[in-house]
This record gives sequence, structure tokens and C-alpha cells, in this order.
Amino acid sequence: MSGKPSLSDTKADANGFVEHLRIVDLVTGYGKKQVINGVSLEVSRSEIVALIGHNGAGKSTLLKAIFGMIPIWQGQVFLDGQVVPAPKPHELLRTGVSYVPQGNRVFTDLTVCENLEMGGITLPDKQRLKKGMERVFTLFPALKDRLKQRAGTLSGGEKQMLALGNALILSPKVLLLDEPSLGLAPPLISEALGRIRQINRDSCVTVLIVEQKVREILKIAKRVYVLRNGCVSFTGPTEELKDELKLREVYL
Amino acid sequence: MEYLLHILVLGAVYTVLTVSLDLLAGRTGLLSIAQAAFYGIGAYTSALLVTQVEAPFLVGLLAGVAVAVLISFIVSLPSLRLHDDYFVIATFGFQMILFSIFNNWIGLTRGPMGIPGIPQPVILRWRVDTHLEFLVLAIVLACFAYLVVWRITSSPFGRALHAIREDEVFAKALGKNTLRFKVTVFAVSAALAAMAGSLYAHYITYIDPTSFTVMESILVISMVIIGGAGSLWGPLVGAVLLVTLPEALRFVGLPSAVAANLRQIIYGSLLVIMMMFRPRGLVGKYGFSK
Amino acid sequence: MLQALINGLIAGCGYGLVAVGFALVYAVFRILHVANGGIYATAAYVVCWLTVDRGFGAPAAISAGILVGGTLGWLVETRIYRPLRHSNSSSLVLLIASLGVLIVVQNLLSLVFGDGTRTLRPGVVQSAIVIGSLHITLLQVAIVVVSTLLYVVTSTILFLTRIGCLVRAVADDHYLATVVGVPTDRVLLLVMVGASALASGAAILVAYDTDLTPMMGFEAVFIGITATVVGGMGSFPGAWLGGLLIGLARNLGGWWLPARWQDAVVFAVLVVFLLLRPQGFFGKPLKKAHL
Amino acid sequence: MTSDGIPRLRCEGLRKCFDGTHALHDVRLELPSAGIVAIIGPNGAGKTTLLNVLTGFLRADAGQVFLGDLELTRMAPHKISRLGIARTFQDLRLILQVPARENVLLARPNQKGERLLTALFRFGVPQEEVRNREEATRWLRFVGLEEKANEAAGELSYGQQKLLTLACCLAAEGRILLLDEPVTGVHPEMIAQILDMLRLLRDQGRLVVLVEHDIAAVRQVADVVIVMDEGRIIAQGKPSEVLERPEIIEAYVG
Repeated sequence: MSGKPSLSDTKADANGFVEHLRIVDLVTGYGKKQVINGVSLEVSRSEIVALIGHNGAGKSTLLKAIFGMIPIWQGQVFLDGQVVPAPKPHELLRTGVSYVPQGNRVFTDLTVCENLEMGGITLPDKQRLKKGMERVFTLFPALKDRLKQRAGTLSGGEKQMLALGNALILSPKVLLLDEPSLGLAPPLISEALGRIRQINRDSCVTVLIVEQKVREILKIAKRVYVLRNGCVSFTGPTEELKDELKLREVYL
Repeated sequence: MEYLLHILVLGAVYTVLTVSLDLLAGRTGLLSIAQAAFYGIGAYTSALLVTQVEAPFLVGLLAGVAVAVLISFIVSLPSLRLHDDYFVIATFGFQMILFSIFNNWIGLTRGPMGIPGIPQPVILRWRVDTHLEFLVLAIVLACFAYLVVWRITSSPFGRALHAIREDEVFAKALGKNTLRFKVTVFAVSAALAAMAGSLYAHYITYIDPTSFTVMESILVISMVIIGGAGSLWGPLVGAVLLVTLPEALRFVGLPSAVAANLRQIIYGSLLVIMMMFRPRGLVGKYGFSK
Repeated sequence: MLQALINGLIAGCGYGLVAVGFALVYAVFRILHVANGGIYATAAYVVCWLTVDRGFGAPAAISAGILVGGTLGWLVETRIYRPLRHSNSSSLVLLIASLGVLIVVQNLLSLVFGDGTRTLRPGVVQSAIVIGSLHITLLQVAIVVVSTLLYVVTSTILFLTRIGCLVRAVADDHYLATVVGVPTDRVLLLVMVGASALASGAAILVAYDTDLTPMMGFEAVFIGITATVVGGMGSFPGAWLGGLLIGLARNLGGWWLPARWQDAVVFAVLVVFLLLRPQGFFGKPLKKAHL
Repeated sequence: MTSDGIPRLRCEGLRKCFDGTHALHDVRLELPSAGIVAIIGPNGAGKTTLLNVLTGFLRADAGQVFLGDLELTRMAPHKISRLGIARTFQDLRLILQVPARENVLLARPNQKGERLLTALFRFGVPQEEVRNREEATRWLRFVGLEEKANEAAGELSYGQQKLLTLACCLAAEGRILLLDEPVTGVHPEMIAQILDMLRLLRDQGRLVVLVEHDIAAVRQVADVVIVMDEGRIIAQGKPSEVLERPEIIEAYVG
């Protein structure tokens, strides 16, 4: 799968899907320890793809590598069929890729408003920042009431909104989400994932999402990749995993 | 010739100091800035006993060691509850307090006036009064310090120290009482530094607080780091190099005031350069790189 | 007693500023930036050299001093800290390198300007406000005013501007700052230059009040460290208050004890805080280094 | 004390909070004196926290831990370890620069050479070292790493490093082994090898407790499965029963 990317890569396939994000034979890890042993995956435009698997399977690591938080040892990342040579966070943000790290991280010492300003730091002017904020507030009106509150004092659900808001303020085309349900009480989880689906529908954003709450994520994702020991052990449309036995087989 | 011997004696005294600090910083990963204080405790205890009650050299030396060990507990037990930067700061605080005592408890230490007239040592019948004899004594003590540290590091005790340096949690999980090891090693290190202090006091025959400042601690740290922390020969290389280097400057014909500053500048630059390009030191293995 | 209190406050104002610079760097870099002491002393010496030896006016000299301090900070960050950070060195490695810089700078100063004490104070008798037995020079009033002003300006920048927000974001969560696209290296550089300028300003103020020695940088470091520990590592108001407290402790300690024990008082405070309340007044609880 | 006279590890009412979320919520557990017990559950269920509390690395907010009649609740980790409760860590903790054998030697309990004076004067230390080396070699052989004994632990593969930590636990004379993810991330062939070892250890009368994500492995080896979710124990029993229950899969994928 090497060589120059050709334009034909971006053309719609038979189902009318357009490739948006593609990863080919990616290998990475921390220090000496290899965590991802050659993963290839593909996300189409406006699609929600879930990445599931056990603790330590390498899901978070994969997202970090795609976003350039850790160096890629081997393999390539393609965006719109164009290879991204060595992904760097600020460059990816500019091309419309946003990443929300694990556990809905926000700047706890900053206020909600300041958090959003930081989220929009790469925007070229104030106008767009303002517009972005407005958009975030229409999505999450709850945040608007808490503009001056320190983010550390927000509830779990609000933190999740803010973490998403920090990314959405840039109106990204691709969202990389790392376990948005982490630390949320069970009733809030489906709510949180519902929000993500809503955003995906409204703004046609492409979503690659890492989740542990498999049942919940299967409700919103279109396709699934199961990671085991740094390799893809299963891939297919979510329907295939709706079957209890199949789910048990690939997941447990 | 006398001069060369003098340099060598100093080299040996500093070797004792670097070996003692390396046991703590290099082998156990505890970077202490209080080494000069223990060096001073050895020097002062010994000097006071010998000048005030005319105790023999060996008694002074042993008393210095004993006092240093006692005070090491006062310093280490609370400081060891802290980690990394905080531990460094705590030892720094103790160094400054102890220095303040040397400098200000005039009734005991005569403060900045120092203690003159410390007699040269007599060990049994051996009166150590020539430079050559001093060199022999200093080398014997340096070898003793080396022997102690080597015995410790090459034993199961040293294995546990190594584990504490690399991963204290692992050591604890394997049933090692890490606090006991650290306190013990702190005491041994203080004892060796005190021994160096006692030797120094009897060699120079005059001590004042300026020899035991935090800068002296930093000098010893520099020696260990430049030589190579956590290695057999690193402390020796560091001590000899940093003792002889400024003397070389003097030979070039620089006035001594300039040479003193220039020496420090070289130490400082070496520290920076070492950290940037060779954090493990000239002959060392361990680079403070947890 | 009251005189000691006031002297303590005046000294504390200078210390507070030193501590704020120190705390700022610690909050953002998570390192003990002892090299700041070298920058501090250099700035004071530059001003002294320009005014006393070269006959420049105070404003020009002070600007030059701050400029030199800032430049030194820039050099330390770009030439030493940044490469070390990028090679994932531990904080101890950075501390040792920083110490090396302090030693080099301090000895360069004593090489060039001599070991002796130098003074910046104008030769003329200083006008003073005398209230009863209290004696406060106008210069001291100026020191308090300028120092407070500098603190207020720094806090305003930190808490009310966009740049300040960036700095706080990096201090809060370096990783997340990178994720949202904050140019962290540039922010760090800015903080370093700012903290250096602040230290330079503090140095110049203190130099006008007391005298200059090449060791003054070292003194600034230990006061900076103590004040930040007392106030709580990484807390700006805490550092400022810590500085004031240390000024008071030194001078009030001098009231009961002979003056030569002043430093011992400071370190006793440091050790007591480290042992009983290592997070200081306003800091967050220390994280245990385990698990 | 139980009928077989071997003190059992048990805990009552354990609670632990991190930033307001319950990592452990009233955990009561009595482990058998021997056998293989697997603790499973989704991420964040509190399994590793439980291990950390049992071994003294974390202090519980409430509740007690006992070994037989002996209370371990506030005991320091090294003291608990000396009672024969050995553990491994998820992020393999080893001294990477030194040979594998040195790691195992470190684990030997009650070494005379770890006292300062004996270290200095070497009374009986060489003889003790010889014995400990034999013991270390024995356990290295047991986990199949005898040939790697002189290689630096950092040079070993991930799976071999896991085996090495197991050897350390055994050399520490652990009768109760608490293993955090012993087969996660390990090659399939090596998994079978590790499971065989665990069975052998059980047959020697040890209690092996494993926190594991690999359900297939758990199914093969465990006598008892304990399922945790959100800081509570939600099921306990034989793997054939427990793993088929719908609430288990619910906990995992919910």
C-alpha cells in the first residue's frame, strides 16, 4: 500500500462512501515497547467508526499516533487521500482534524470561557472564535450558563460537553474521540454518545471514536474495529456485532 | 614536590567526599545538597575535641563520624518523606541551617574566626607531619571509603539500593523496607563525609565555615556528575579532575583571584555541557534519567 | 518592633517579586529554575555598571538591565532547557544544568566586577519620612510602590489577558495545550523571558535598597525557593505572600535573635513547611510518586 | 483460620474514592487458601485498585484486610510482601539494566546481606548468595528463562518480562500470588505456557489471583471467577456458570 496517493483514492466507492481518513500498516509504541503492530483502518466521510478492545489493546495509542502526539514508527496516515508525512497536532488542527484526549480532559484551572478560547486558539481571528463559541453554545446551552465557572468544578457531563466544545469550536471535519464515556455515570453515557451522534448528523463530521462501553457505542457507530494486542482482530459493520454470540466471540 | 603532594592530598580528601556522595546520589538516586554540612560536622567535631580536650586524632575522627551519623538521622528521616525536587530542597535547607550554625554559634565554633591550631594527627605512635605521610594517610582513608562503598554496592544491600534508585515500588513489592535502606545509606554517606572533614581539618590545621558552604556541596556534586555517578571510577575521576584542573590554571600564570573564579566557571560550564551531551558523566552509567 | 515590621515589608516586596518569577517558571516548566538567580544578579550589575561607572541615567540603565536579563532568559531557554526538554531529560538533569548556569554567571560577575560589595545608592543623603522613631527613606517607598505595581501588572497579564490565559493553560495541562494547538514552546519562551525580566526588575529594586555582591543571585534563589514553598509551589499570589512573609520573618527574627541568624530563620521556615505542609499555603497537595 | 490451617486472605467493606468516583464500593471478599481465582471486569471496575489495597500500596478509605486473623489494613507494602503475598504490576516493574537473574535474586526474602554490617563484613553472605542463586536459577528454570539469566531484563521480550516478574514473585516465596494482567499483550503460544505454569503453581498449593482481560485464558484456567463492575463485586463462581450470565457481558459491553 505504498507509493503516491492517487486521486482515485478519494473517489466514492460503490456504496457512495468517500474515504476521509485512512491508516496503513501503522506501527508505534512508547519508548522501546511496541504497542501498535501494524494497524490499517479506514473511515469514510461523515461516518462514525468505533474502535473497541480491551485495556492495553492500543486504542488510545493509535489515536495519539494519528494526531501526532507520539511519533509513528512505520506506516502512513492519509487524509482525503493525501499522505500526512509526519502528523503534528497544530498542522492537523489546521486541516480540520481535532482530537479529544481520554477522560474528557479540560483545563481545570481555567474558566469555561477560557477553555473554549484555548480550544479556538488556532482560529485566525476573533470573529470566528465568537462564531465558534456561539455554535458550541447552541449545541450545549448548559455551558453558556457557566462561562465564568472554573472547569475543574464542572460535573462529569458538563466536562464532557466542554471537552467536545474545545474541539468543535474549530468546526472540524474529523473528530478523534478517546473514551468520551470515561468517568461518567451510566445514565449520562448514552446521553453523551447521543450528543456525538447529533453532532455527526448536523455537521457531517467524520468521527473515529474509542470506547469501552461497547453496547452503547454500537448504537451510534456504523462500523467497528476491534483491537487486540495492537492488531485489528475484527472489522465490519455494527450489525454483525449486534448478535450476542458474535459479540462475545470477538470481544471477550 | 611539596606542592604536588598537597594537590594529591586534596585529591584524596575529595575522593572520600565524592565516593560518599555517590553512594547516595549515584547508587541510590538521592541527590543531596547537604554533603558539605556533614563534611563540616566531621571537621568541627574533630577539631573541637582535639583542640579543647586534647583528644587523640582517632577519637576526634570517630566522634565526628558519630555526630554526623546522629545528625544524618535528623536530616534524613523527615527529608526522605519527600521526592525528587522536594528532597533536594529539603537537603538544601538543612545544609543552610547547619552552615548557619557553624558560622553563628560563636560560643562553640568561634564563627567566622574559625578554629586555628589543630594539631597534626598522631595515630598510635605515628606522627603524621610531612606531606608525604599525610598523603599516605589520605590515601588509606580514601581506600577505606572505596572499600566501604564497594562492599555495600557489590552486596545484596547494594542490589536493593539499585532497585530503590530504579523503581522503589518494585523494591517495596518484593518486601524491601526501602526507608530503612535509604536512612542507612544516608548515615553511611554522612559518616564518610565526616571522615573526610576530620582529615581535612587536621591537614590544613585551621578550619572556618567557608569550607563548608552550599557551594562546597555543589562542588562535590559537580565532581560526582562530571566523573560519572553510580560507577566505580567516576567519583575518583571527578575528584582528581576538578582538583587538578584549577592548579593547571595557576601554572598558566593567572592570578589566584582570577583562577578561583575561572575554576568555578569551568565547573559550571562542565555541568551544563555534561547534562546536555553526556548526562552519565565521563565514566559513569547512570544519568539521573528516570 | 514596628520598624522591623516595616523593614520586613520593604524587603518582602523585593522578595515577593523574586518569588513570583520563580513560581511562574515552576508552574509552567516544573523545574527549579535556579539560573534565574544568575539573571537576577546580572541585571543588577548591568545597572550598577552603567550608572556608577559609565554615568548613564537611571532610566536608560534600568531598561538596559531588564533587556540584558530578558536576553539571558531567552538564551537559557533556547540553548539549554529546550534541547533538554526535547530529549526527555528528568527534572534533576535540568536542575543540575540550571545550577551550572548560576555558577558560571555568578563567577563571571565576580571576575568582571570583583568580589567586593558595590552600591547603587546615590551619594547624597537620602530624604526620609520620619514618624516618631520610624525611619523610611523615599527610595524605600518607591521600592514598595514599584514592586507592588509590577506584581499587579504581572497578575493582570496572567489573569486577564489572552497571553496570560495561554500561559495558565500550559501550566495547567501541557499535554492538552499541545492537543488544542497552543504553540507550547513559544509560550514557554515567553514565560522564561517574562520571568527573567521580572527577576531583573526585582534585582534592580533590591539593589537600590541594599548593596550588590556577586552572591546576591544565590541569595535570590534561596529566597525564591523558600517563598514558593511557603506560598505553595506554582501559586502566584502564594509566592508573593511567601516573599512578604520571608521578609517579615527575617526582620522580625532579627528582632529576637542576633541579626546573623537571619538566614537560619529563613531556612528553618523552609524546613518546617517542607515537613509539615509541603504544599504550602495555596498549593495543591503533592502527588505521591508511587503507582 | 480455616480447617486446613492455612490463613486466608479476605477483606471487608473496602471503599476507595478517587476524585469523587468510587473505585471500590464496599468490597467484601474471602479468597480460598489455594486455587486459581480470576478477577475480571471492564476498565475502571476497580480490579487493580483492589490489588493495590490488598497489598498495601493504596490505603482504603474504609474497610479492613485480613490474612487469617492478622489485620493487614494499615500495614506497609513490604511487610505484607514478607507474609508471602507477592504481586506483579500492569506496567511491568523490573530493574531493566541488570541481568534477569539479579532481578530474581533481589526478590529473595530475608537476605542477611541486606543488613549493613553483614554487607560490610560478609559474615555468611557468600554462602547465602550461593543458596539464593540456586533458588533464583530454579525459578528462572521454572518459567523457562534459565538461558536468559544473564541477559539484561530490558532486552527480554514483553512476554519474557512478564515471566520474569512471575519468577520474582516465586523467588520471594509468595504463597499468594496476585498477578495483574499476566497474559495481556503476550503471544498466544506463550499464553498457553503461562497458563500451564499457573496450574502447576496451584497444584503446589499456592493461591493464584489474576486480574485479567483475556476471558478466553480465564475460562481455561480459573477455578473461581470474580466479576467486578463500578467498584463492586457483581458475580462470583465457577467460570462455566459465571461467564455465561447475561449480566456479565452486560457489564463488559454496557
